Amino acid sequence: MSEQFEPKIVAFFCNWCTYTAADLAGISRMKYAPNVRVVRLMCSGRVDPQFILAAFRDGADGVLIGGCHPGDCHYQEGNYKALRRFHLLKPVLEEMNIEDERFRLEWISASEGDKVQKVINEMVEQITKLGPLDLEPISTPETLDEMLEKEQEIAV
Amino acid sequence: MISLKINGKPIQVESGTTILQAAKQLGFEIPTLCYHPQLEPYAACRVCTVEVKNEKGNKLMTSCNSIVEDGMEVQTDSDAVAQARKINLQLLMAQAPAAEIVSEMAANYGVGDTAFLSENAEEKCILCGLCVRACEQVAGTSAIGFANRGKDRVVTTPFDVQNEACITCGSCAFVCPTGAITMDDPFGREVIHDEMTLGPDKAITVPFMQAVPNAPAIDTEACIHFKTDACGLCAEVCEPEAIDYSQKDEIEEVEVGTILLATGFKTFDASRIAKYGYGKLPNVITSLEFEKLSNASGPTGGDILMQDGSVPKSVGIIHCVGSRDDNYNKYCSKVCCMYSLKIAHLMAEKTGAEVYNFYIDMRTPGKGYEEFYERLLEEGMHLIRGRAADVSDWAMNEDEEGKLVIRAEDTLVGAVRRIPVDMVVLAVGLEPQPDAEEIRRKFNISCSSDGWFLERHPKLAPVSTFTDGVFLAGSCQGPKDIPETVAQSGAAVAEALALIDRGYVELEPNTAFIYEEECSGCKTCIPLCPFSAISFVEDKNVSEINEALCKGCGTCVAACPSGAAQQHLFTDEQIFEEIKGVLSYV
Amino acid sequence: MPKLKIEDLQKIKQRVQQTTNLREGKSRAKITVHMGTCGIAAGARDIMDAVMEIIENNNVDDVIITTSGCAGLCSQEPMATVELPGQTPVKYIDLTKAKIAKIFDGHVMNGKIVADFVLGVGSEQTH
Amino acid sequence: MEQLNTEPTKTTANAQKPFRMSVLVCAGTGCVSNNSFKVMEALQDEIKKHNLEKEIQIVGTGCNGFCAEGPLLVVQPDEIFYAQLKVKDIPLLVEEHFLKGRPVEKFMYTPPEGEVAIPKMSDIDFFAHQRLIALRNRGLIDPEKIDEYIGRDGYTAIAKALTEMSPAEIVQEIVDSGLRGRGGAGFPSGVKWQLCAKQDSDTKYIVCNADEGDPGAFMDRSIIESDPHSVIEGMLIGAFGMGASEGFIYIRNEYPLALERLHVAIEQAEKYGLLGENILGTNFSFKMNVVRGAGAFVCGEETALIASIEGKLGEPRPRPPYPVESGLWGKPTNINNVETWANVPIIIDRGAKWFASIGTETSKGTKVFSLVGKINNTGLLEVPMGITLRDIIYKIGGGIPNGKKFKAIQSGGPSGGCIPEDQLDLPVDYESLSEAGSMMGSGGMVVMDEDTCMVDVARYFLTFTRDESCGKCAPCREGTWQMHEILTKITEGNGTLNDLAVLEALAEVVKDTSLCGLGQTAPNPVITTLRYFRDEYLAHIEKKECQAHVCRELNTYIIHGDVCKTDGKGCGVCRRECPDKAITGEKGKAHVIDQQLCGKCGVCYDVCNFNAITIE
Repeated sequence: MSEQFEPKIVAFFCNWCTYTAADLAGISRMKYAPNVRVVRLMCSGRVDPQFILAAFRDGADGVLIGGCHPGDCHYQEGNYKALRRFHLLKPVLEEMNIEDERFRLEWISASEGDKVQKVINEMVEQITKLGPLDLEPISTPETLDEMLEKEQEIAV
Repeated sequence: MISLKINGKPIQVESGTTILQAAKQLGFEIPTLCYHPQLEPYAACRVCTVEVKNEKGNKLMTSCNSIVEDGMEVQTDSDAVAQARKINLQLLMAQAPAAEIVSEMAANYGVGDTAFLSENAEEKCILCGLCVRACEQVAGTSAIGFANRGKDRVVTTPFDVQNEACITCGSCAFVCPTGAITMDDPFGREVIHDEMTLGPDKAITVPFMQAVPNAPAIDTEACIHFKTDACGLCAEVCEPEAIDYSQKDEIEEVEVGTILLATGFKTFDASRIAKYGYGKLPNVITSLEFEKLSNASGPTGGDILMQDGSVPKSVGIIHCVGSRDDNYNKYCSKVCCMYSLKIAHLMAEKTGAEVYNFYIDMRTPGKGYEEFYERLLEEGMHLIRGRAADVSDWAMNEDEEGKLVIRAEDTLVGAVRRIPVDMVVLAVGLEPQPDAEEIRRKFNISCSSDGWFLERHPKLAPVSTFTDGVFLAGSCQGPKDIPETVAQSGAAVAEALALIDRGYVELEPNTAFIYEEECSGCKTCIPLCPFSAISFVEDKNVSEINEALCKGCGTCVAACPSGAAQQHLFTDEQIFEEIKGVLSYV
Repeated sequence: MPKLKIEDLQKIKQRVQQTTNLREGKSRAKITVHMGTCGIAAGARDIMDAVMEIIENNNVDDVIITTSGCAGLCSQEPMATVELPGQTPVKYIDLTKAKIAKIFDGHVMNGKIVADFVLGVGSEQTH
Repeated sequence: MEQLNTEPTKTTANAQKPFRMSVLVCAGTGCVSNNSFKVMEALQDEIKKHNLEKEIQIVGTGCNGFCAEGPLLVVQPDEIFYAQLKVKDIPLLVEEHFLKGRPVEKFMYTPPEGEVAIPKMSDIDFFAHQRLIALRNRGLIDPEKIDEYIGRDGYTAIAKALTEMSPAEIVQEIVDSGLRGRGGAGFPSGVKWQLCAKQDSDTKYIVCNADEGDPGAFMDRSIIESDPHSVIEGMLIGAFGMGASEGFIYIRNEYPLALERLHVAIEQAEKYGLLGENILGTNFSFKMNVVRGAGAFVCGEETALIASIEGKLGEPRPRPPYPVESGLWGKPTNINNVETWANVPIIIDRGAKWFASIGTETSKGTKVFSLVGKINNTGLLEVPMGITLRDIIYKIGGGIPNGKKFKAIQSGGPSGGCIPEDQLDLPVDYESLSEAGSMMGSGGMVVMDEDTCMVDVARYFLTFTRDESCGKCAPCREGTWQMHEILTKITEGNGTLNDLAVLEALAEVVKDTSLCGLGQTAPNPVITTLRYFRDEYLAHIEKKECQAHVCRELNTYIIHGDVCKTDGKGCGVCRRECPDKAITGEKGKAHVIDQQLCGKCGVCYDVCNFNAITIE
């Protein structure tokens, strides 16, 4: 790698709090690392675990979810669901030895522009240290018949 | 009906009426001292004695308690009555020389000074028993009573010890004709109706002249009836019988389309800054209390008076109390400078006192504000640029004796100055209401870091909030003065009317929906929806989303195992593609 | 204690009648036993007890017994005078328990003077 | 209190053997304070010594009346009256009279001027002119034995009332009797009973006013001490007549002996079923309570008494409503004095016509008086209404001691007036006494002789009413105090004619505008002394002189040199005793008083036994 390693981070920001905070950071001319690519969703509850896996699969070095503080959610409980899914997903990622720092969930309210800046810079710095995420190439997905054949060999 | 003659004039009255009441109906004035229409007659002072002729012959009787009888002939001013009244008044004057009401009453009976010996020149109490009866019959607590006999008779509490039964309602002080009972509370308990506190002076008041609705209301905290179930005088005297003690606060549920939050602000609690001495030093008041003083319908009728009732000769006004201060509120409360100038002007105009303003930056941001400031400078107002350090009553030399001394560093002169003044007005800043947090959660809107309600967008939607249909107006959204508040209120109302007038509600474009054929009826999504927009169709054994209720958060979509549930504008495919897209560039 | 009926009042009055009469001086007869020193020596004391006993036995409540000094005739002691209201007192002499009993029911109860024990009738002149 | 047996007893073994002699010893408070209890003990011992205890009965009765001669006893049936007995006299008395039947002349009563002792009680002047109705049982029964009261026809009146008379008849009987309140005002009791009977209320109360606050009055005390049951029976009759079911006896706490005997009487009456549930087997029930007064004179006034029983501050309240309409706890309450109640049983027994035959046209029956002051026969007497004051003082009272001249008699306690010599032929009844400016009052009569200063008497009574005023209404609270100050000024010689005018005006106003009886009658002593003894006031003011030499500041003490030198031989006793060292002189020589130094304390006058010192 000729120049310095630049990690790619996918961030899922909820429209009402974290996305607005990011906007506020922008308005307030706060500098934070460009590595983050933001996907706006209506609520952190919309973040499907598959999106996280898809992001890592498609080359993301880190994933960040940003939601409203508990109790602040525009839809009342969306962030609580996100928190549950986050804790359920963590062990799965560890199975795939994806380091802990690469996947974070942060509560950022609309006025915490500075927090967006802090979290992003911190995450980028940590992941840069960790280096790129190299997942072994997964074999192409077996067709149904190949799976059945394998089953028989074991059974015999 | 009973018929009798008073001073020769015939009159017919109900049976059971007293001679005093009958005389009053005829307009004959009979002096009384121990009588009060709301209390049982006690007939102790004997000043209301009249001469009554009936079949038993002439007799002197007290009119306050004697019931009229048929054929009675009453003389309210015969010479026997006059003589009796003169001697009795002289006796009372001898007993209580300091009771002006007695000497005045004696004067208009041609009695100069008393022919009798008096022992204690300061004595005011004439033992009329009004206070004892008021305490028993009105306040219902009987905390005080008579003790001892003859000349040693006194009004006191049992064993002369402070009586816990006393609820400091002040009825005794209120009804005492000679001012022998005053209302100070040596035990530091809250005195409900102390004259000089700026609290309400009665349990039933119109809060202030311009109150809407402009009708008296009962303050159940202060009203004796709610404490001891006694009194009830207001109901007694209210002719239209409009008073109903059983009314309770009612909670009404109102279905509305839009809500406009205008919950206003609270002034900064000046006692939090100990060194300004608010609540400890006399004559240190907040700007709001100054407003009450200068208000014509306030306790002092508009005169600016100090606690001892005299007019201040010099006044210090301290700006930014609790604002632009790292220990309290960082923000500037925007309005204090202008109202402090108004106070300074009013103070100078009403009392002619020397006025000193302690400011950091004189902020006169409105139309005509700067010109007003210029005018005040010409009127000779003293301006000291420097935040006031403290206010104390510690005098370093004679002319500071008995005064409040404001210590401040005058940054223009570059020296610390000590200004002795009679009265200090603290220009307290504005703060969100203490219950802002609770209101915010109830209406599902968010707050800025310093607690003011957060508008949807500072420029694009300043009067609406993240929740559709909830709008903001006034200083609950941030400190502002009256012109700005009025303007903003107009805007907020316009927004609300626009929504109402439209007649329809724009739904969120990004609501969720379910592909019936994909849905396996596993019902995972149903409990997830806080707005209960998802219902289960029994016969089709599938879930269904009511688009009008769905707010479009997408939580159900993320949870749907079979991907049957999707969200307009945020379908899974779209997001997967978006993820690929964001990762495609370097 | 049984609650009184109206008739009981009368019974109680009966019972204390003797004391009341004694105190009010109301009586049917008055017996005076002469108890001078010689009288006592001659046995006036026993006569007094005898009379008391007779009164008790006959349940008589309106006869008064008093004592008085020596009547002067020591030789005839013990002596007693019986006096009915409105009649002259009669002196009896040389009394014994039996004699006094006879005198009691003869003179006191039936108003007949028992002649054979009588000394004289009337009382001495006092100054 | 031995077990009371009610069954008629034949002469069973333990039965009470009939006594032959009753020794009735006066055990009223007066004599008790003269240790008559010790006299009784001595009697008991002596009788035991001569083992006469089975024949002779020692009885402690209530007040016999002749207090001046206490401790005293009456021997019945011979009716011999012994007076001023000492414990050491008893052995001789018992042996001589009780044993040997020879009355002892030495201990008998000899009237002041007379020399010859009077053995028989009924021959003594003090008793002869009296007529006992309210005091019918005094000295004849042991107050602590109900049987003796029944023995003298006790409780026959209530029996008659309960069985033969209707309540209305009872009330009518009292009306016809003309009985008037003995408490002082003389309100016709019958009318009061009718008013109370008329009220229809399920609860009514009967009250006996035994507060008797007048100083020098002890009629009610003696009645309760000698014959408590007469009061109880009177109240029972009243209660039945008026339809009351509960009664209160409000008695002064300062009467311990009367209180104790009252409790004993009530207990015995309750045991006999004469109090409590269905009395004498009828369906009439009556509960009796005793309430002790806390010593306030004002609580003798009806409404103050009611307030006191209710536990409130003893202060009167305006009338109407009168207590018969709304008294104790708002219920109809009939209040009568002890003596009034004591008269009731005998009126029912003997009938109204008999009672109305006694006394004058408007004041029926008798009145008990306590005769005190400068009088020989101090004591308690009951006389028919209409008797003249002169008879009371001279015939019954035995005249003025030490040959002094009569000056005035004060009737009606502190609220009464002083009546001079020339009014003595006044018949004693309600109307004539009030015309004379005094009042019947409860019956206290204080006799004053020439050594009494009338201004000082007025001042003394004002001190009393001033301290006893409840302080509620201004004229009485302040008026009595101011009148007392003026009178003190006069007695100290600083009075002016203006003071006198102010005093008179004030007295009239206090009398006319005070709320209750206390204030209305407090000025009476001043008004009557001014009316009859105005010259004494003027002497005090103008000549700065007090004829009776009572007001010390006005006295000048002078030593007559010759008498001091010759008789007293200049003994110098006065010189030593004089606190102001105002007397100079050597032994054997005449002494002189320096008028400037003399503090007018009067010690020298008292100590000089050669009466060399006189008061000008």
